Amino acid sequence: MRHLLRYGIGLVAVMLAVTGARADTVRFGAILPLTGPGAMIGTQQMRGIQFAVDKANAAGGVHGNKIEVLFEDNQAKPDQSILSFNKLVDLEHVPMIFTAYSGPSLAMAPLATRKKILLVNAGAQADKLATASPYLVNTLPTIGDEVKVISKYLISEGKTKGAILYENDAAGIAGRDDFVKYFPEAGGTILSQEPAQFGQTDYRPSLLKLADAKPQVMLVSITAGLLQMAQQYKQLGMKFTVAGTTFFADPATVADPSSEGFVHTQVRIDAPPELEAEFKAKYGVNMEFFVRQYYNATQIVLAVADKLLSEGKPLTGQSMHDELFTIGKFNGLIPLEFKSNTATVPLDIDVMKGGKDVTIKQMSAD
Amino acid sequence: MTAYLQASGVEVSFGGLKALNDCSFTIQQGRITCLVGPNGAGKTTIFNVITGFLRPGAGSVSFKGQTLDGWKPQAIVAAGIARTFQNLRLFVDLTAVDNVLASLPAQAGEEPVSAIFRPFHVWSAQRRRREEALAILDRVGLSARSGDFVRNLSYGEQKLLIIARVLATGAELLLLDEPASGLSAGALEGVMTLLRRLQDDGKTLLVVEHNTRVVQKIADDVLFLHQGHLMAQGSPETIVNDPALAEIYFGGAL
Amino acid sequence: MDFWLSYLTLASIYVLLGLSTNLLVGIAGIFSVSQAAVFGVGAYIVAFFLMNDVMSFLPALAIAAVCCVALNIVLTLPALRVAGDYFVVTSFGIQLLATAVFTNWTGGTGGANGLPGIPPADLFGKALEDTSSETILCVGGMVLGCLVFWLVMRAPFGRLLRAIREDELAVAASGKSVLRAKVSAAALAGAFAGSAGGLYATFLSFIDPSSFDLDSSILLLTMVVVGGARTLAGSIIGPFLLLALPQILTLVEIPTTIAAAARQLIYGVLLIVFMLFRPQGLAGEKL
Amino acid sequence: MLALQLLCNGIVTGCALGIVAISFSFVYSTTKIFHVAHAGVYTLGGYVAWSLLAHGFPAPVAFLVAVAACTALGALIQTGLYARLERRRATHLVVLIASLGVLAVIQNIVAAVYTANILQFDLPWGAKVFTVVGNVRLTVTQLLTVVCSLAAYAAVMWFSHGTILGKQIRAVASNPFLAEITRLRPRRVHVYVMAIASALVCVPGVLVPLDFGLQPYNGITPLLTATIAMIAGGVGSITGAFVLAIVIAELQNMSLLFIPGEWSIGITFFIFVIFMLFRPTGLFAAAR
Repeated sequence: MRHLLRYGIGLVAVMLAVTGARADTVRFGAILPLTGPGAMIGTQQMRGIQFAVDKANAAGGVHGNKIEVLFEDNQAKPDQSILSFNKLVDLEHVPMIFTAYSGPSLAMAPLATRKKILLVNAGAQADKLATASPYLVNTLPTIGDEVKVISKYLISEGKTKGAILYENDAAGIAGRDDFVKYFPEAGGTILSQEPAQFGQTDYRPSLLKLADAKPQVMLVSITAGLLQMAQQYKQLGMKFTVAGTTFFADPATVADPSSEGFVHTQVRIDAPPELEAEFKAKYGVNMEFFVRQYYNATQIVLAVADKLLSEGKPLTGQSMHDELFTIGKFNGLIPLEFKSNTATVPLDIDVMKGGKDVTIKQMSAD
Repeated sequence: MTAYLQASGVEVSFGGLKALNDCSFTIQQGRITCLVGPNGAGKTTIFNVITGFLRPGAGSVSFKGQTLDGWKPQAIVAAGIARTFQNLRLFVDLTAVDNVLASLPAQAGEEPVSAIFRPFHVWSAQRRRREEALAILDRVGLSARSGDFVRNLSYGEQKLLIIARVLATGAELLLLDEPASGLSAGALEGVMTLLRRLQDDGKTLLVVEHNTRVVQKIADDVLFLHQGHLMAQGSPETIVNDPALAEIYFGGAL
Repeated sequence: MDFWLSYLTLASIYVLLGLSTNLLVGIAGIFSVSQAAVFGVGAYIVAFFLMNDVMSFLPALAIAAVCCVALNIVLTLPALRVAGDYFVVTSFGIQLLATAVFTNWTGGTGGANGLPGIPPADLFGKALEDTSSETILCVGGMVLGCLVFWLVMRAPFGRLLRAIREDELAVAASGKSVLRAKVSAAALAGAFAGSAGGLYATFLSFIDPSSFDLDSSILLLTMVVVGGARTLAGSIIGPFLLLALPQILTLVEIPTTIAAAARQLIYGVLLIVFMLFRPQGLAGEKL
Repeated sequence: MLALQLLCNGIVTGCALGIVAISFSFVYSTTKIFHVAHAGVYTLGGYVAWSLLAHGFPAPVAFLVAVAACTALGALIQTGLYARLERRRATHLVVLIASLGVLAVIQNIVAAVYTANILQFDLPWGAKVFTVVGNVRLTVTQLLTVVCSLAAYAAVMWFSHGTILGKQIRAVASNPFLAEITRLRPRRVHVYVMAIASALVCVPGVLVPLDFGLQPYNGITPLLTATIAMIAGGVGSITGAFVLAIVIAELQNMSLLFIPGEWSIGITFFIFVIFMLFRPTGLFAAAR
């Protein structure tokens, strides 16, 4: 018991010290996986947000206020997300939080509804996110929307026999389920489906088994290891079409000769070359898809905040939520519109040719 | 008449080595029997067989007419046979009295259900059992050290405690593995007196002992084991004075 | 306020898990890295009953606890049969197997997508909607768990377990069944883990396999090691400290890009340092 | 056709896994330490090689430096941690937890330095495809993996049966007490063992990522699978561990023909758990 007291008092003292607040800055939160298997994407997302905030601060902030984003690591786990959410909302009083990954976003959604905190997701695409909470907005379409589009496209190209390679996690399974639903709806049949473990990059057994069903097209629903998948597909001498969603836009994969002819939907998110150069100069890496997405989402949030502050309104989750839908249309890196909680964004059909993504068509989910 | 403890034709082999080879003997109730023989004769092995720690390859052991074949160690203790180990195996991080308490049979609260749901019953029962344990410590002359941790006891005290622990099981046949080895002359006297007293209290003792002087003093019967086989059985005098046995025992050094 | 309450609630749940791990690993000496799997089973069972409106919270929790008792006995049986290190691998295997089941049995567990929308716990017909009543429930659970642990360790059963940790052979020679004592300890550990699972599911209202994976098992182990093995105080200090560590680390200025890896790194360093210099943890006994 | 290609892939994966199993078994049978941090050594080897290649060093140099780095790390873990713990008479549990700590440290240092992204080796020759028997296609990397693994296996066999140090190590493994009194100095032998095992595990540590890319947290699954191979093959049996590793890899590959792929890892561990219940001493261990 003596131990309990001693360590307990010390702990409380330290934790109180942690939570000292700072004034006169506009503060938002971001709960991202910065460690663990999701860290790769989480780090990109964090950089996207930080890059946008740094630029905005350099330009004078929002309505003269400095902006600060408090990053919390949730390791892509729901329980850590809840703790982080409560910490940001309760101790730091942030009105808005960036989220990523379907599991954590879904876990936080009921809390967001209860506490009226705006959650902005620019990365996860699970279909359930569209309806999880009125306070959860998604700046990119769900996987369902993308899969619907690619299904239609594939059928229009005469590819009616499909197979699925999916990653055995929430995002991968969502893609599989959508394809199982929309591909037959568009007139195709699914011959076979195989999973791969998240984080594991040996796709050969799964590819071989899928190829054995002799499909015309294989939908790939994986988020990591695309390059390895492409190389193994090529090495095994496979010939059927490979199709995917925005996840495919991994620059290393696009640049690799083995991905020649892969086709995928692409959520349009362009970055001007000078912006890309600036990012590269700062971080030493390319401005990847998720960097752009979160850069874009941050610009939307800042636009909303700027509008509210210039009208002299308080920054709360409620006011930001309302203002977001009042403004409705945003012109960041891409034009997007909030008709529902999920932004309507044009989708491209891209084909990888000669190390580049070539847009061949533009389609919409509806 | 059925024998008190009877081993018949017991065989144990480790790899190719026969530790016990057609080993048969009986011991009688109320007596102190000493088990002697050179190193590797199988003395500890027969202890392990009797107490259920080793399954013999052949042969059987019976106690008061009842065979013990295939019994688990705890069942054999419950039947009335308990043992000590040559290297003591005391619970060194527990106190002396807790060592004794740990061996008292059938205690309330020795499984979680009663410990959780009947705590007051368990605690009052514990207080009574503690008295019992202290009485046992008193019997071996350790009552002054009941609250001390075992690692703080002297070797002689530890040897007494191990006897207290075997007494706590309530067994009537005690198998003691070298209870007197490594002791000073004074402590040796004490242990020998204690063993005699236990006999007077109605216990039967089977004792592994190397010291011939001790054997001559305490033993009623002596069993001489050699290469896993009973070579001779008799009174201490006949065994100790048998030159052939001495030759084996001391390897001709005498 | 809610942050402190949710911290307290989660810590209470982890204390129950710490007690479970401590009983099994620290006290019974069964090195299990699959406690998170048992925790998960408890959580999924309670979630299933509440989401399908089969029964109210308390009976569901009781059923979860009973199932986890049975499960933990089955899972630790190999430990009674194979030697220590082999069981470690078996235990790793059990944990990975459990993760595979949680992830792939879509019908029962919602698969990798998890189960969203688990209703809050209810007591005597009254739903505990807000954080503070959830906190009271979980802290109550923790206090009850600690009381049980304390009673058990004070009773002859506790002494028997200590004796077993020191010398199984001597315990057997004293006429006690080592097997029965270990199975009892495993059963109790299962009850703790199962109850913790039920509380966790209702508190978070969302569960998915990532909360019950190998990393979680290792985190539990770290909590026990840092807090201190084999004592009640250790099982309480460990979870409270390790759940606070990420918050405390925000005091230190490190580049955000490596902050996360740095935290995991600190867990590793903690394990090494404690094992080298203080294997009894902050408030425990020799491991 | 499918079966044949799966079979060949299984052999490739199995050979690499086999070397992990042999090296782990080497440590475990001699020191009795459940050296989980071995997964960290495995991970580090690949990253060191990648760094050197990225700086323009030729492949053989990169490989040798990686081996040297792993050897040093292994020896360091032994002298800096395990030997200290042993001097303090730490229990197995304590050593195991410390080893888990080392694994976490290595993985996260790697993650902090190289990020958690998948890194791909840029060696175009590695992806060149050969068509062997029938229609089976294997890359240069895969063929190299098999050749190197078999060479490593042969080297270990020769080392442990044909050299004095190898025999000493086997003596320490079979009876450390006896080895101590015959002045074999088990402590020094333990350092050698850790160094050699670490050098050995660097071989698959470099070759496997050549094919599948590098990830900081990816060492633990191969290690666990390898320990299963070691136990099933009988601890201390080099051939047993190697053969069982191939069997397990085949099992995981071929099981796809019969069961849905999401269960293949689960099945491996399920079979293992059952196996441990009924034959805990391993397939190749002598019956007692």
